[in-house]
Amino acid sequence: MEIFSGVVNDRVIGLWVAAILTFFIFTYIVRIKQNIFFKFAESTIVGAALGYTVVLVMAKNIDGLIITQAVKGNFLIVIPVILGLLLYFRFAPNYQYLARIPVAIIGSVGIGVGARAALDAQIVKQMIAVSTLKLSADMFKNVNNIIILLCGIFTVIYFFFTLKPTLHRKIIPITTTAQYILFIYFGAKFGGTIFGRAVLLLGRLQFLLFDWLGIG
Amino acid sequence: MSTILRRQVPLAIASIIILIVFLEYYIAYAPLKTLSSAIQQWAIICATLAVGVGVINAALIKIDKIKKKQPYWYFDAWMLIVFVIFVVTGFMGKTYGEHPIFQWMMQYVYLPVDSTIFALVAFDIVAAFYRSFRVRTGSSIILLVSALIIMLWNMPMVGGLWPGFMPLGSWVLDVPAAGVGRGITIITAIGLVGFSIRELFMKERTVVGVVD
Amino acid sequence: MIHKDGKGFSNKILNLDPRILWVILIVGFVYTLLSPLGLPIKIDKYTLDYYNFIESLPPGSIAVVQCDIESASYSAQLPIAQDLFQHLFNKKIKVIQIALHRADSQVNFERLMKTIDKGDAVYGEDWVNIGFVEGKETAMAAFAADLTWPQKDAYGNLLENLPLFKEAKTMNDIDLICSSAGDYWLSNLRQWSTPYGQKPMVVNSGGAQLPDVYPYYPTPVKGIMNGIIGAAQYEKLQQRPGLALALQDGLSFVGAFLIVIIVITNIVQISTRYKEGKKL
Amino acid sequence: MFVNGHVIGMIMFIVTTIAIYWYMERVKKGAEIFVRPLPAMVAIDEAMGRCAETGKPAHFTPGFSVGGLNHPIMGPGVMAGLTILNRVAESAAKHGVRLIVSLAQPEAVALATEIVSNAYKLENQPVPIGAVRFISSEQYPYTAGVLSTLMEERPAANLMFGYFWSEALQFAQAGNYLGCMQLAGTDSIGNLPFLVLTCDYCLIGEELYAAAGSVEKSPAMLGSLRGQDILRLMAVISMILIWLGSNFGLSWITDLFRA
Repeated sequence: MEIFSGVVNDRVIGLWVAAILTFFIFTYIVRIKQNIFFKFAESTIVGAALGYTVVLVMAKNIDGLIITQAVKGNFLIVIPVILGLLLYFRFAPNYQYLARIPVAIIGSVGIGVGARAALDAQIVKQMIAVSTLKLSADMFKNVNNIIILLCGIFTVIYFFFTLKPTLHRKIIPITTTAQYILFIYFGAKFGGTIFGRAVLLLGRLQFLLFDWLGIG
Repeated sequence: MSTILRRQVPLAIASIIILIVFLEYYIAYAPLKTLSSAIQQWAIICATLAVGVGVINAALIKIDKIKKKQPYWYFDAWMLIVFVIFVVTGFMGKTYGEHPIFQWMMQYVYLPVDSTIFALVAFDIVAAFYRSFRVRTGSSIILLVSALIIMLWNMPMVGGLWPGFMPLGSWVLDVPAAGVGRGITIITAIGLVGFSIRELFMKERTVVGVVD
Repeated sequence: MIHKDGKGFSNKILNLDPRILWVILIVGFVYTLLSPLGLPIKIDKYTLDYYNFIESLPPGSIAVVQCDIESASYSAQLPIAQDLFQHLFNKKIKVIQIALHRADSQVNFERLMKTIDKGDAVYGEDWVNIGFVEGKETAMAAFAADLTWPQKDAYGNLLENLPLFKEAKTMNDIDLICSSAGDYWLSNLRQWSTPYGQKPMVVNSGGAQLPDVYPYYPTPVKGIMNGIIGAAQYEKLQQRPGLALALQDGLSFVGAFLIVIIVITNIVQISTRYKEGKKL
Repeated sequence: MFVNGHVIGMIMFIVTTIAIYWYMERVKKGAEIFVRPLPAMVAIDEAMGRCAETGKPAHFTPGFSVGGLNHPIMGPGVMAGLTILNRVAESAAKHGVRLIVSLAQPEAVALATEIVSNAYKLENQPVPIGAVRFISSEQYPYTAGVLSTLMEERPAANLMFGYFWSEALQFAQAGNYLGCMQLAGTDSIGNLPFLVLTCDYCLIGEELYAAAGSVEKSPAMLGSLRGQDILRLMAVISMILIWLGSNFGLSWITDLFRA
C-alpha cells in the first residue's frame, strides 16, 4: 500500500476516504439499533447533495437561462424572475400565500405538459398499436396476438373503480384472470430487476478489491 | 380579498395554464403556441429558483435541530459543514463544478456513499427472494414461475449454455407481459389525465400549495 | 425421533437469518470477480436490433443522447454509456448530450468521456455536451422545439455559436434519440419521439423496465439494451471486451444462487406441509 | 385548424372533462357513486391498534420525487400519499399512537405538519414532538435517513403510500425485519411488485388516487373517478374497434384514430 511507503497523493487519500465511507454504509446490514457510523455517512451525503444542488442546478441554470438571456437584451425575462422570487415569501410569515402563485405555475405546467403527452403517447398511440396484431396464416402468432390484446384489455378493465356491485359481479371472470396475468407481469419485473441491482453490489466490491486493495 | 388572493388566484392560475397547455397541443394557432412556450419557459425559471427554497428550507430545519440540541445534533452540524465545503469549492473553478477539489469530493465522497446505499438493495432482494417466493396460492405460483423464467432468460450463462430456453423467456416478455404492460401504461396515463382535469376544475388544492 | 429432527431441520431452513445468505452472496461475488470463468453468453434480438440500427445510420447523422449517469448507479451505467458512445463515435455520428434528471451526472459524464476514444471528433462540430438542465419534462419539450434553448453548454459556450447547431435546429433535424438507463425513457418518448412523428429511439433500460418498453417496440423504439446484460452482449458485438463482460460471471452466480434458494425453500415447505397433512 | 394526429386525443380529453363535470354535479345533487372497497385503507385501523398494543410508534412516508412535488410523474403520487396521511393521522390520534412522518420534499413539511397536528388536536391528544421529519430531497440520502429512522425507532407499523423507486424494497425489508405490519400503495409501476410481495396490503397503481377519494368522498374525487372510468371505457372500446377494423379490412377505422 502506497500510503505507508511515503507516497501520499490525492488518489490514495480519496480511495481510503471512499473505502471507509463504503464500510460505514455496509454496517447497515448488521442492523444494530443506533448505528453512528451509518449516521455519519448519511449526514455527509445529505450535506453533499444539498451543496452540489446549489452549484450544479441553481447557479448553472441561473447563469444559462436567466443571465444569458438578459445580456442578449431579452428584458421580458424579468417577469418570471420576479414570479420565481415570490417563492421566497415562504419564509415571510405573513406573506406566505404569495409563494403559491409560482408554485401554481410550476405545478400546473408540469402536470399539463405531462398529461397531454400521456394522453397522446400512452393512450391513443397504444390503442392504435393494437392494429399491428393482425391475424394471419400463422396460427401460433395468431394465438399470441389474441393473448396480447386480451391481456391489455383485461388489465384496463380490472381497474374499473365505480362499477356497481351488481355489474362488478358480472365481470368477475375478467377481473380474476386480470389478477393472475398481473402476477405474470410482476414476476417478470421482479426477475428482470435482480441483475440490475446485483451489479451495484458487484460494482462496490470491484471498487474495494481492485481500486482500494489493488488486487488483480 | 385576502382569501381570494390566498386560494382562488393560485387555483385559477393553475386552471388557466392547464387549459392553455392543452389547447396549444390540439389547436394550430400561432399566438397560442407563443403564449404556451412562454409560460413553459417561465415555469422552468421559477423551478430553477425554487431549488434555493428547498435548500434554505432544509438548512433551516437542520439549524433548528442543532439549536434545540435534539439527539444527534452534532451530525446535523457536520452536515452543514459538508454543505458549505461543497458550495465553496463548487464556485471556485472556471465554470460551475469544474474545480479539482469539487470533482475529487464528488468522486471519492459523494459517489461511494450514494452508490453503496443503492447497493444495499442487492441484500434486500436476496432476503425478499428467500422470504416471499414460497408457494402458497395460485397467484404466488404464477409469480414464482414467471420470475424464474425471466431470471433464467436474463442470466448471462443460460443464453450461452442452453440457447433452447431463450424462446420461452422471450415469449413471456413479448406476449403476456407486453400485453399487461400496455394495459398498465394506459391506466397510469388515465390517472394522470384525471388529475389534470381535477386541476382544471380548481379542485386539486395541494398541488398549488393551498393548505388552509 | 428422526421425524422430529427433520422438523427442526426444515424449521431452520425456513427461518434462516438472512445475514447468512448475504455472507454467501458476498463470498460468491468476490470469488467470481477474482477468478472469472468467462462463461459464454448469447446475443438477443433486441440488442442486435439496437446495434444494427446504429450501424445503418449514415456517418454525419445527428443523435441526441439523454445521458443521466447518477452517482448511485455509476458502476451499472458506465459500461452501458461507454458502449453507446464508443459506437456513436466510431460510426462518426454527431452527438448532442443533455442530462435532465440528475445534476451529479455532469461530473460523472466528464469521467465517462475520458474513457472514450473520440477519434478525430471536434468539440462543437461533432459533439456537444450541454450538461444538466433543470425543468424535467417541461424543459424537454422546450429543448425539442428549439435545440439551442438551454443557451449554454456545460463549459460555458453559447450554443448558438457552435457549428453543430447550425445543422440541428429542432428535434425534426435529429435522426436518433438515445435514452439512458432508468425510468426516464418514457419521458423521452412522450416529449421527443411521439410529438415529432415517432422519431426512432433506442433505449438503454434497466431490466425492470423491459416489459414496459415492449409495447413500443419496434416503433418508435428500434432497439433495447437490457441493462448490464445487454451491455455485455453489445461489447461482444463490437468485439471490444470491457467492463460489462467482466461482471457477467457474478450475475450468473447471483441468478444460480437465488434459484437454489427458491428450490430448496419450496421443497422443504411443501414436504413439511405434506407431512403435517398426513399426520392430521 | 386542429393539429394533425392529435384530434382523437382532443376528443377523448373533452369527453372526459365533460363526464367529470357532469358526475361532479350529480354527486353534489345527492347521487351516490359506489367506489369498490380497498382493503389497505380498511387495515389502517388494525395497524394502529397493533401499535397501541405494543406501545411502539408508527412510521409513514409518502416516498420520493425528483425535484419535489412538481414532478409530472412522481409528484401526483406523493400528493395522493399525503391525502392518505390524513386518514392515517386520524387513526393514530384515535389510538394514541406516536406517528413519525419522514419526508423527501421540503415543500411538503408545512402541509404534513398541519395534517398531523390537526388530527391530534381533533382527538384532544398531545401532538407528538418531532413527528414530521424532513430528511433530504435527494433519493439515496433520503433512503438512508428513513432506514436509520426505522432501525432507531423500531415501529410496529410501516406505512408507505406514495411514489417509490428502489427504496421501496429497502423500506419493506427493513419493516419485515422489524416485524412491522406493512401497508403500502404506489403508482410507480417498476417497484410495485416488491411492495405487493412484501407488504400485507398494497394499493396498485391508480388505486392510490382512488384511496384518497374513497376516504374523502368529496364530489370532486368521486366525479373524477367516474370520469376516469369513462375514459377507460373509451380506451377499451376503441382498442376492440381498431383490432376488428384492422382484421376485417376496415382500415379506415385505424386511420380515423390516427387523425
